[in-house]
Amino acid sequence: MSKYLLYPGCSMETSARAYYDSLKAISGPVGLELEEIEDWNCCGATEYLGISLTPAYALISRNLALAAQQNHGKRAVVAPCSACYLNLAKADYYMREQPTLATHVNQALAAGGLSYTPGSLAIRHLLDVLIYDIGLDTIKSKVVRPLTGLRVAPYLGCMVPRPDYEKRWSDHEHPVELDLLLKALGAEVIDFPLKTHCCGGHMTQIGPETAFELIRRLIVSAEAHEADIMTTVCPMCQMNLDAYQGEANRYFGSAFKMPIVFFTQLMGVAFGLDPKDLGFGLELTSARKAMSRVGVETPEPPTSAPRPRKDSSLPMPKPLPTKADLAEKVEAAK
Amino acid sequence: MSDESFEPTVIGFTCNWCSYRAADLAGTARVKYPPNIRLIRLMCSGRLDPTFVLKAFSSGADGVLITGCHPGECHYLEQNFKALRRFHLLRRTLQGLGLEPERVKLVWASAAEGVKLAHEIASFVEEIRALGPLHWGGNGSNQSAVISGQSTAHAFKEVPA
Amino acid sequence: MLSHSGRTRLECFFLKKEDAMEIAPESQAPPSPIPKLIEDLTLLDEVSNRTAGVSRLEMCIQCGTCGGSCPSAADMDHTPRMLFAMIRAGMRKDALMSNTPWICVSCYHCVVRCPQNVHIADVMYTLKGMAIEAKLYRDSTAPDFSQTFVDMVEEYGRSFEFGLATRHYLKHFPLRLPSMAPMGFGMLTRQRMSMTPRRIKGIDQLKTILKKAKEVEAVHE
Amino acid sequence: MTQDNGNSQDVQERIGVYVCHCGTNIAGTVDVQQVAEWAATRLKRRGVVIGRDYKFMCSSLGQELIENDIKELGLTRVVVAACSPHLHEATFRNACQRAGLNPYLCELVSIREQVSWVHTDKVAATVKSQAVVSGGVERVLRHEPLEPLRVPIHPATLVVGGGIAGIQSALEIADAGYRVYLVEREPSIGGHMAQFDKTFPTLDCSACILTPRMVQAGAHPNITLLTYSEVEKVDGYVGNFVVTIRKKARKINEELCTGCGICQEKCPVKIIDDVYEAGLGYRKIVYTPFPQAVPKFPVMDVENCTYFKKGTCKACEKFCPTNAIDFNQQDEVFSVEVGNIVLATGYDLFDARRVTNYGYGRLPNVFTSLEFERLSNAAGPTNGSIVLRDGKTVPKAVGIIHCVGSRDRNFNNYCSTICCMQGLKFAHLVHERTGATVYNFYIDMRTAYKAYDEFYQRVLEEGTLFVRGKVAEVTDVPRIKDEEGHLIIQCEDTLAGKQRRIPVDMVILSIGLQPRADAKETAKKFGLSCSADGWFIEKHPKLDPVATMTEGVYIAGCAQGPKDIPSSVAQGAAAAARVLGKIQQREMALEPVRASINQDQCSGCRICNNLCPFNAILFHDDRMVSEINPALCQGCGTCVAACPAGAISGTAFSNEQIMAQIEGLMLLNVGEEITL
Repeated sequence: MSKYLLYPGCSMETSARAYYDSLKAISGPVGLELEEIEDWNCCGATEYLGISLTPAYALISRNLALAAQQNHGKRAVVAPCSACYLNLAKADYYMREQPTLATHVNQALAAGGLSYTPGSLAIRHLLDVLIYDIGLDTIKSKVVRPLTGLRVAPYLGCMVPRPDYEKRWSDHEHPVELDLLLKALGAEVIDFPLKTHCCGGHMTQIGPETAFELIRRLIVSAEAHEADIMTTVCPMCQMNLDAYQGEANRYFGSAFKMPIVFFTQLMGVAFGLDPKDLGFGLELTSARKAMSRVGVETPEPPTSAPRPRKDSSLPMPKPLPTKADLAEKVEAAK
Repeated sequence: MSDESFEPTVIGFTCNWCSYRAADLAGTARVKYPPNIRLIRLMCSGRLDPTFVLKAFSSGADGVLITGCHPGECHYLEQNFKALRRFHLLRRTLQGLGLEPERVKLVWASAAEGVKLAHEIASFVEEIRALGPLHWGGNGSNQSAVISGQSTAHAFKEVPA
Repeated sequence: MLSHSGRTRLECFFLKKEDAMEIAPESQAPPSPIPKLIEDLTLLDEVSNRTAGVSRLEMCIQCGTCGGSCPSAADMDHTPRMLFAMIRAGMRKDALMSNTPWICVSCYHCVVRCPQNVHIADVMYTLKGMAIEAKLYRDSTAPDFSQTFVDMVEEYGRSFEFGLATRHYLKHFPLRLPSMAPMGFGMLTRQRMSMTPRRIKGIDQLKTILKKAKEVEAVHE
Repeated sequence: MTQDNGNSQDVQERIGVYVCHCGTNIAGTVDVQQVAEWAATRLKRRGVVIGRDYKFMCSSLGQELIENDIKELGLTRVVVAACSPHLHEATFRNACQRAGLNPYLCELVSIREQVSWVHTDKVAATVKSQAVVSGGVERVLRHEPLEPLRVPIHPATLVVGGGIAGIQSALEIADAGYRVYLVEREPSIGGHMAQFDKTFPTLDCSACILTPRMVQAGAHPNITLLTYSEVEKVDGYVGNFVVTIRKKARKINEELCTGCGICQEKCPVKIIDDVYEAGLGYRKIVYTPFPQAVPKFPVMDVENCTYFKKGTCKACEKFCPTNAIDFNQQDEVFSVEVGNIVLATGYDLFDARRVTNYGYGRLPNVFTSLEFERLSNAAGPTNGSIVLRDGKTVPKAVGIIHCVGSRDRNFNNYCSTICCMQGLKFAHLVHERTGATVYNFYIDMRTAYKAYDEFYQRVLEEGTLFVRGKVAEVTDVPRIKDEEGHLIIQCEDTLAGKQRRIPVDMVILSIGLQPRADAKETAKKFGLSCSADGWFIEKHPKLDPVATMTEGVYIAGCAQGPKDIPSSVAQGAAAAARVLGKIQQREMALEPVRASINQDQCSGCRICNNLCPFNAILFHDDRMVSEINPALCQGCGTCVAACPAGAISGTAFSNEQIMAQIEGLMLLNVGEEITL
């Protein structure tokens, strides 16, 4: 068994549940032992870095400090989410490149009784570990239901192969790792030229028109290559292409129906696992038709919302002040 | 433990073909480094007699930087490997004499590596500054016993293979 | 942290375009017949120093690889290259008012292609922070989103998509909500969005760390 | 000026100390006057009788100053504090010699490269200069008068590399009447130039100007052409090199072969020619790389030959009218004696596949510059028609991308210098031959040479569209209808400040030059060093651009750095001039830096014997002592440092001299105040 510390990241528990479920399902068969970092916190995504420097890096580094504590600096930290992977790797790298940043961050961590020595952990993405540690041969040996005939567009998005501080990937623009893995599963992998192009990132939230165009480009290209399905390694990519595909359709008047699932879900299918345990049916753009091509029936999506657990209920944060509130406050300050 | 006002003096031995030219290049490119180093030109790092290093220490130097061509790039084919061998012996001997072996450092610098040499000099001067002034184990007369003449220096020399 | 006009930093996020103009009175002055160029040669250093790692911003050769690579360049006021030229020219206000950093999707295409290895994406983060601090941005959507996100993280230690989305859309895209309802419903029925936030155990520890980090930041800015 | 005629000295010698201002180069940071005065007063007891400072010591007036002092004050030693000895050691030694002082009694210490240019603190720089002068004084006191070593110069020359620079060098030397061994790795001389179509800016046909030179070199009575050969080993030193060469088996008996070409015609196997045709054309297994090849003999590609793989075929042998095919021919290894060596080993092209965003190797209609040269060459695979990879479609729009792999920290940091002009040449050829719309994408247009910018003007006039911006990517993924079926060049038009996507049919990458993959190995073989980028380092970048730090080894052409044909030819000729100068001197003076063994002190331990890489140390079994052969000794001094009996001494770098220099250098501590 190969042992790693796992930093799941916030979305794995919510919007990318399918990723987490399928990861749990396939880790046994391939011999991947993942130990979750205790009480990890959000990495700040792409948002905190744009607010202020030291707090953003302190936020990320709390996780690194906890991880180092938990594993005594011996194992690698695996992040399945691209943004989390990049943020952890970036913090580790920049603190090495710029020692003053490390000093400032450690001053902050010390206030919470923590510390982190940059460079003491290896930050790896899940795909990297699967390809280069577990190995394609092992993965191939677990395939009982090859994805023969399923045309898959491998989609990595941006933050896994770039900026690649440790030179772990075969290329920044056209890396082959995901293609190789999908081929090992028996899938028909299309040569997807936009495999590392952007899904729109947080622009779905702040500038939807920008994001819709980026989503459109990806889907048009996947369709042009006659892909049945797209597969990704990133919760944000999956969310944007899957959940916002409908909105993009309305915006452009198009009728795209390109399903996108996590690569771990396809691994699970190829390993012969039950699609119910792999998070199928959670996607908004249904993958049922595509998966039926390899004779797999995926579950129908649920139709009603579950009730929130009573004990987990927490107060909502204060609402944002309105402009009127603000004017009052400014007045008062005068 | 370094004295606030302590300015170390460092002797640097350079090879005529690589590191001396690197020093020239650093000059031509106006790369700055601390004035604490004084360079001596040898034809090759292989010419470095370990007694030179002890002589430098006994004359008041706080550190000695030995520089030569990168392994495999020696102008005289392989003599820098001999310098490397002597360097390790030298450090052991310094330790035996009660001196910090870190006071001697070996750096490879090709004729093109002016910037690298300047950086190495700057960091070595800082390392020596951190070590503080050189203190010999005994009094002044002991030092000269160690240094004078060639006889004691033979301890560092090659033994026949 | 109080800004010059007595507003808290948080409040500044809610300034709209008009407000931004308000605190930039020069922009309302009648155009002078002779254009006055105020060069602020400290700007380049300031941006560079506030960027994580070694930004190499001063090494830009204006080749345009960044502007050419950018997937969202069409929506930007200035290409990243032009923004760097403005920073070099000391055009502080114009540079910080630019929507360019806010449109950046952090795809890192420019970063890996830049022949001078400028840390472009990180420079964009720095510019956002500086724009917020100086209250110089035209559209508050993006800064609001960042701040709301950060507030949630600081409160719970985790991001909270449902809270974030509802809050954010209500404020900035009220008209978009109906068309988004199916999506939101889909996300909820599939339990891909939780209606309640989760809080980490060590939230007090995290808050202490962030408080200290902000103090350290204030000293070194 | 301070002079002291007192006789309160510890030593007998009379030393003059001369401190150079070098304009403000030294005087701007070092208080030169103070250094001179300090030397004259504080070092009086060490024999310094005069200390002078002067604006330019190396000027004739400065030298006269020294000469007069030697004569008038009876100086017996001279210390000059100025620039690096690598620049002006000879100048001051000659001045001393003119005044009747043995030149080796003069010591030049560097206070420019090693003091004023690298330090900023004036007090510290002045103190260091004083220490350096003091070191020089102590050292020079132990100097002995020496005579330079004279070695004969063998009149033959080895030229490595048969490209245009090597050919030029070989022809110049051979025309002067001396033997040249011209070694070329490939089966024919000609180098990269033989692959080109036209040459900028005059657009004369490359083959038309190169072929006569190749023929001349091939037929020259003084040139021994060794193609398909490589240098294995270099022994000896300037004037007396012994070079071991491996002549690879062509499997063709050159004495019998007439170059008729029947073997090539009859050979049944055709493979892609990756070398000469840049992968766009084919060649046989027995082949001459191109029709004008010199020598005319074909070569057999043993790796791909059916006979060598399967044991049958021999078609070539059957049809050869002169029985010149020799399947049993073996490599020949032999050595030649030469006095000088010219290295003109050329360059490799940047591998465009590394820039994955430009799609070379993935998108069929992205071509490299060399591929385009072959396409547009009338003798090339398409007989000169410029067409897409399908071999027939003529492009309607062509994009030419500059700086591919150059000026980019992800690949090569330097400017390859030729790509701008190459890109302009392509623009002209495309325009002329196809009438297509041509775009040139550049960062900076570099056309700095005679008639180059005029060529740029001409291409502008022809209507080529220039876009200032480094191309971000070349893609075949359309976003709009007009882009479908085209390659799209995406970049920022930096002058318009907008991102543009320009649909074209063909993309030409103006790829940069880079050092040969084995440049480091070659450098090691010939005793050179490589720059950080991997090019061979010249002795001085401005004043000695073709000599190297190894006496007798010269460099020419792109091996020294990227350059175009005119510059390569100029360097080839320059290297030849340097070689001819050496040959005509018949012998040359070498620094008398040699080691010798005091036979009485040698204990016969033989430690030194194994240390010498030049086998210069002999052991006399009868007397049980070692001895050094001064002709083989190179003066590294390793044996001197190793001798346990202290029996070996090195001239010019003796233990006493270096010990004294250390003591002198340490006269002042770093923090010490300047006192007079």
